[in-house]
Amino acid sequence: MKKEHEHKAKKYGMVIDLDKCTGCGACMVACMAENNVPFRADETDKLLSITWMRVYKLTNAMPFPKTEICYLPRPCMHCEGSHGHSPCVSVCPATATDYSEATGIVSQIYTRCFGCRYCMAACPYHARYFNWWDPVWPEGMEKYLSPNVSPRMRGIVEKCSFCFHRYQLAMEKAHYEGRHGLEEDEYQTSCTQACPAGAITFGDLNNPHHAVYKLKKSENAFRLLERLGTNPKVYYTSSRKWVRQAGDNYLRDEKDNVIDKSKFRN
Amino acid sequence: MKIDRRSFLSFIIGGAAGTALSPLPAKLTDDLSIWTQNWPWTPVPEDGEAIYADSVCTLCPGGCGISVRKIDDRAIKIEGMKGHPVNDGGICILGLSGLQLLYGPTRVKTPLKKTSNGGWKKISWDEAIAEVAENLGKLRSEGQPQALACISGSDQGTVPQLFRRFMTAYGSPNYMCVPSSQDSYSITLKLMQGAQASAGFDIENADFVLSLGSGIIEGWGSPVCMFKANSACEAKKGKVVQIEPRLSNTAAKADQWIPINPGTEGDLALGLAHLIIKDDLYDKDFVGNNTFGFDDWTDDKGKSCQGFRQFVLENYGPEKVAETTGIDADTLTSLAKSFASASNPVAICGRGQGKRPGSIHEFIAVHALNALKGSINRKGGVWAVPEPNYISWAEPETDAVAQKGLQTPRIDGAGTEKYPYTKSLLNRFAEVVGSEGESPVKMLFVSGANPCFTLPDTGAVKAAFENIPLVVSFSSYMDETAKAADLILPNHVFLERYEDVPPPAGVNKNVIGLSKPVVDPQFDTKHAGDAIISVAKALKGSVGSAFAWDSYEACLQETMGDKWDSLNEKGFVVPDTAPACEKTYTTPSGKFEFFAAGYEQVTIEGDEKWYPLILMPYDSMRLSSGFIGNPPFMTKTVEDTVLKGNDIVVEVNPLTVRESSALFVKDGDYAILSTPKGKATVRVHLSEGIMPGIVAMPTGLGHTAYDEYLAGKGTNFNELIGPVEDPASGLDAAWGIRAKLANIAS
Amino acid sequence: MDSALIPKGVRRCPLGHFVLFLAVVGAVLLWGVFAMVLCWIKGLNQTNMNDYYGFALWIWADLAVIALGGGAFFTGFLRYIIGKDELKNIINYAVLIGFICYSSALLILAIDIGQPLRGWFIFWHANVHSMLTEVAFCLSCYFAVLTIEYIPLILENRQADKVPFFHNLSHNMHEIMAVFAATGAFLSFFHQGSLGGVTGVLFGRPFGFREGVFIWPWTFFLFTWSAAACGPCFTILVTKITEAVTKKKLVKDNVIELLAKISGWMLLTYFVAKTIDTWYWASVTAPSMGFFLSDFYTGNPLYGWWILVTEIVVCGLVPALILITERGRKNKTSLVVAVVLASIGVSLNRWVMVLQVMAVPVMSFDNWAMYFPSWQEIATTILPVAYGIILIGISHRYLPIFPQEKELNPVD
Amino acid sequence: MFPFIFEWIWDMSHIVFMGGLWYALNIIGIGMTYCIIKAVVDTYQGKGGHHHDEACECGCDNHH
Repeated sequence: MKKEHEHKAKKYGMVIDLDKCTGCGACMVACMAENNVPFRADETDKLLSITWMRVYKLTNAMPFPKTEICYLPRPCMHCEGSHGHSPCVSVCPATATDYSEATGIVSQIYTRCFGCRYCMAACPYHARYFNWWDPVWPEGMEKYLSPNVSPRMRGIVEKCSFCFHRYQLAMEKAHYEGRHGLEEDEYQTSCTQACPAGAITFGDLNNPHHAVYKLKKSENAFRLLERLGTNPKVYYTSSRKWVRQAGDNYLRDEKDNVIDKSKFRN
Repeated sequence: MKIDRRSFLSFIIGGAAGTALSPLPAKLTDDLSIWTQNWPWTPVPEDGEAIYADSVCTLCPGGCGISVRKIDDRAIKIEGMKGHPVNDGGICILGLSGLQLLYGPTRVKTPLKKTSNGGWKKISWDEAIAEVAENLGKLRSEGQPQALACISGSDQGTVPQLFRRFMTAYGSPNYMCVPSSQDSYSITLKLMQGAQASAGFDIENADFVLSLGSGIIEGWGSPVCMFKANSACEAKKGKVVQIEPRLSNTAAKADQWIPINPGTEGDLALGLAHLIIKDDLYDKDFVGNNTFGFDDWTDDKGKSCQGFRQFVLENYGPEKVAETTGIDADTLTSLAKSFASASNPVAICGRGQGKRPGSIHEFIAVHALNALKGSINRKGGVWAVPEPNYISWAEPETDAVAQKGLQTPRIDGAGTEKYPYTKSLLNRFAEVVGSEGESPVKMLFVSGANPCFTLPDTGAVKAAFENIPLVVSFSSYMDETAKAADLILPNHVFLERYEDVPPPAGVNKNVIGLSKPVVDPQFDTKHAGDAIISVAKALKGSVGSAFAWDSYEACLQETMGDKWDSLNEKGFVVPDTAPACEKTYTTPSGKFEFFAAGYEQVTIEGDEKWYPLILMPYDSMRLSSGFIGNPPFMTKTVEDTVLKGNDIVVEVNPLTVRESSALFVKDGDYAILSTPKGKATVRVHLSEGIMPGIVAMPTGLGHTAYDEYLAGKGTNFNELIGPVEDPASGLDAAWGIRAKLANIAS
Repeated sequence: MDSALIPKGVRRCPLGHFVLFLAVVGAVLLWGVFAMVLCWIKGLNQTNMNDYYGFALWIWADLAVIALGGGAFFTGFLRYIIGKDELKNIINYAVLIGFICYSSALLILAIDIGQPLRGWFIFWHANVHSMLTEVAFCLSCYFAVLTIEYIPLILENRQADKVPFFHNLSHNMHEIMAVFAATGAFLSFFHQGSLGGVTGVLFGRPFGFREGVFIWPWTFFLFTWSAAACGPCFTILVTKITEAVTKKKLVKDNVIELLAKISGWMLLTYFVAKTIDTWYWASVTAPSMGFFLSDFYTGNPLYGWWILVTEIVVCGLVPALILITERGRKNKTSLVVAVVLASIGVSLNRWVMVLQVMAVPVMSFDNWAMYFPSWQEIATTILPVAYGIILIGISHRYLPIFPQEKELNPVD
Repeated sequence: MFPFIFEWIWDMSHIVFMGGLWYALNIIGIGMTYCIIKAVVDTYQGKGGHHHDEACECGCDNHH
């Protein structure tokens, strides 16, 4: 059984259990700390704040006391589109972002990007961020920068990479030990690892032995904006109907009926 | 050749064309683009050998194990330690940001002495220790050792105990700790169970959690442990019901959120007790065999006393409780049913992160509810976790001066007849010291605490600090208290030092951890334990001889004895003695005791006529509101409905605005928030997730110290509220304050 | 003083006046240059763009000037390929306006990208699937063509023409100009289209996304069409403004009317196509993604139904009807009204296809995002206008731009 | 842009797109080269050396 999957193309993805997510923000900081994300004195303009992982606060828009809140962590969706035709990869004029057929990860080549921001216009999830400023760390703080991820320069776009450097390190280690594939726990993203509520599960969506394989098939599973055909690799599960409905846009008459998600799935 | 204009022009044009066709422009273009990829001002982190160093995080009392990823001698990332009994790989947002504290710009890099013009002068450690010793010696020679006070962030662990020991040897009773809801719980356990213990909650194994405002996933207790317990409880289809006026994250995640009129939580507990008793749903076995005071009883003198049963049946009927709490009778009934029908229900209290103590009456009422269902010292219930006993130093010898000093009454009145069980009353500090006139405190040590930010009525606290002739701070950071100090003896930060970590707060886990140096000290700092030992030694005499250890590390090693090796190796030990299995009660009756009187609501400050609204604080995982200031990463995650630019945002129900005649604001508008204690300009966020009439303000903002990433952002809630003394314990029981919101112009 | 440079047989204002004019416009130009340098040195934090508005004023300006500069390719197409010979009397000016528009567009792009020094990666590491790559290639190629079309004009300056080599070069370029013009038209059809495609392919943005044929969304064709329709209108508008400023008639009415008539019919057919496109998008494309048309035009302070009506009816149908009727285009006022409306219309269309696309929330829990440009963005957008005015001023003064000027304004 | 740059793939999209591009570039390049060379030759043949502006003896309509 195992051998079969070793050579099959991987499709790394996530399943985030919104029932478990507490909105604590640990994933956001785990990501920033892992990926040398810079910060500035004022980060309250969220349209200028680089957060590869951003936790959105959703409400059901009901009046007090029927109000409900749900937190929704949003990494890069690593959209597959149809056959790797993800919204952003296809538009990048300089081939600075790429869809890997081997892992399903959408990469961003910082030294290639020249900052046209077309990919940002293309991404409906706002998962892409532009370096409007030079990254500056207060004196001494650059000591904690990780050598595994290069700090980005001003004027280019960056985004979540599913901690691709961790994949590379794990692969190197496996190769050194004479193995071909990776165990499920050998490659986990920083946010998955940090989540104190255990809401995030990460793995190969193509591998039936990985937890994500089963979780994504839950009847409560949905993805963001499936109807657009972006074919994202981040799944969410929620036991609450309004949350599942918030994942996409529906016309009024559709919303009243039971939504058959499979209709929008490709 | 004669150069005329034509040939000159030809030369220029030809030259330009030649250069353009040469490889030079292409090379330059390429080089320029390569330069943009390696801008010298964009740092390139150095590579090296990657290793992991394990330790324990001490940024909060959570006691989580951490694994620090290092490249050579640089710490580059903090991760949760897999297999640690408290957090098993999970980690909170503050722990993750720890390296920003280690390498951050607000660290105090050397001992500092305040100059006469308010600036700072760098001094050597020898000078600093000598200066402190000299002043201490003077005070002692004047026969006033009790004029030395000490504020410690905690009471447990070797470092606080060294400070306490110092105070004893020196001769001052005025050792004070920063209070929290754990103090209220301890008193509750003392009163009802006779136990000298802290409360631990087995949320993980509970199948019904009734939380009266406790932020289970807002950082209450040991945050990561609670997160995991909450997830585990939910995974087992356990129910969580959150009772509080605001839709906090805990409320949002709970199975049910029931808004309640704030301050009436105790009434709710008793109302539920009423319904449970009335319907005979309580645990008759437990109540019958293990409790006292449930039924009416007769005292020694033959006087008949009302029991708890009769008391609640008479006074806490559902209609009355519905009116007080604002929760309708049907909801009360179904809530009582669900609580009573669960096999392992637990009721908890202590609002938000539990950083503030509260009304003992409320705690007792809630604890009585647990007793009704027998959820005491059993799986899924409340455990009386005995205070750790691994520190067994011989009592210090005291000389005559010290003995005399120790006999003077504590300045805060804790432990007196009025408040026999209260250990310290820091909430009285500002009042006792006063802002003018002679202060009873001539010298103050502050270690592991930032009272100039975290104590209510911060303005008064700061004024009191001004009134103390010599304040010595042991802070690693230039926080508000350090800024107000006269001398700073900077401690190592947690990643640079050894320290024992007592069992975490609010958890029924008996784990002792060891925080180990992960990196070398970055600056000229000294372990606070070493600093206090050095000061003692410099004082010589009985004070010096009370500290026989060569260093803090030697002291720690000796204290831990045979546990040291395994602590050093694994980072934690789980003592063999099972936690608090003493089902015996050391109360006068030898049983769990119910109380059938009192139960008064705490009246908050302010006149409703002038202040029609109620201001309440709310805690968030993304804002560190305690001793540690928010690191930049955490501030970055703060939503713009909490902080916008430098403005704090308060939550208000749209109805509050609609019904107010003085307030006309849209979402995001400015308003003036005033309370009897102070005034602040705020922005208003209209939210349906809060009860009308309440204004909710985040805690942890409004720092005046620290760096540009924190200073000046928002308003400190503590500046708008003052302490309200709890009649039973003397501890601060204020859960809010009356307030008014008005338009800026009016 | 500069009379030796001025074409023979025409009258020009005194040099002093001209220098004063240059100084005034030059000051505006310098303001723009200052803002541009700020953006280059300090980075794009000088703008009010953000992560929701990665495309903003500048990209609009780019799209708009290229659409307005469309007069060059379409007039060239009509003159050289279709053979509308009268248009030779306005083609020079159309080329000049085109040249200004395209050079401005390239300049703005050079400011707009975050790493200008790496801008050439778009060619070197070209991703052929990206509409922007197509834009960049066609835009720069066509700019080369416009330069080639503009060079002979410069060489016809009285002094330059005296140099035999220049005279011969200019002559030879004229000889094969049709080849260049055809190449230019070919390139233009593509890049005007790909600019439309830039938004049209964004299947993550239901407001901008359009279905289409093969790899081209409908906006591809609509953009080419609208540029062909409105570009000449802008040429007419600038000609009329130049005539007003110089207080001379420069192009004969029959030439203008011919161009106006063609534009009118182009605009009318464009109006029909755009209406069909909008209807199909509103009733099929958007609903399939879960959006009602009203989702795009309500719930925000700016983008209401008015913008749709203004763009399609007021600035589309109305000028089209004016221009196709003989009375409409013969009446000076109504002609100017029509070309002004058409120019506004195409600019508004480009605004909607850039800015409104960014403003509309896509995730159900997202919000409308509004934007107002910073002064640096405004200054750098006005910069090309100042540059254009200066170039027109100089070109008009020293080059024989308008072949009919001498005949219409005989010097006594 | 060139086959020797590593992203280059010999697929339909590259052939069509780059084919079109190089076609246009070649026309522009060859056209301009032709004009310049012919102008140089013409100049050496003594054409265009006149100093009158009114009518071009080669009969071109440069001025219209």
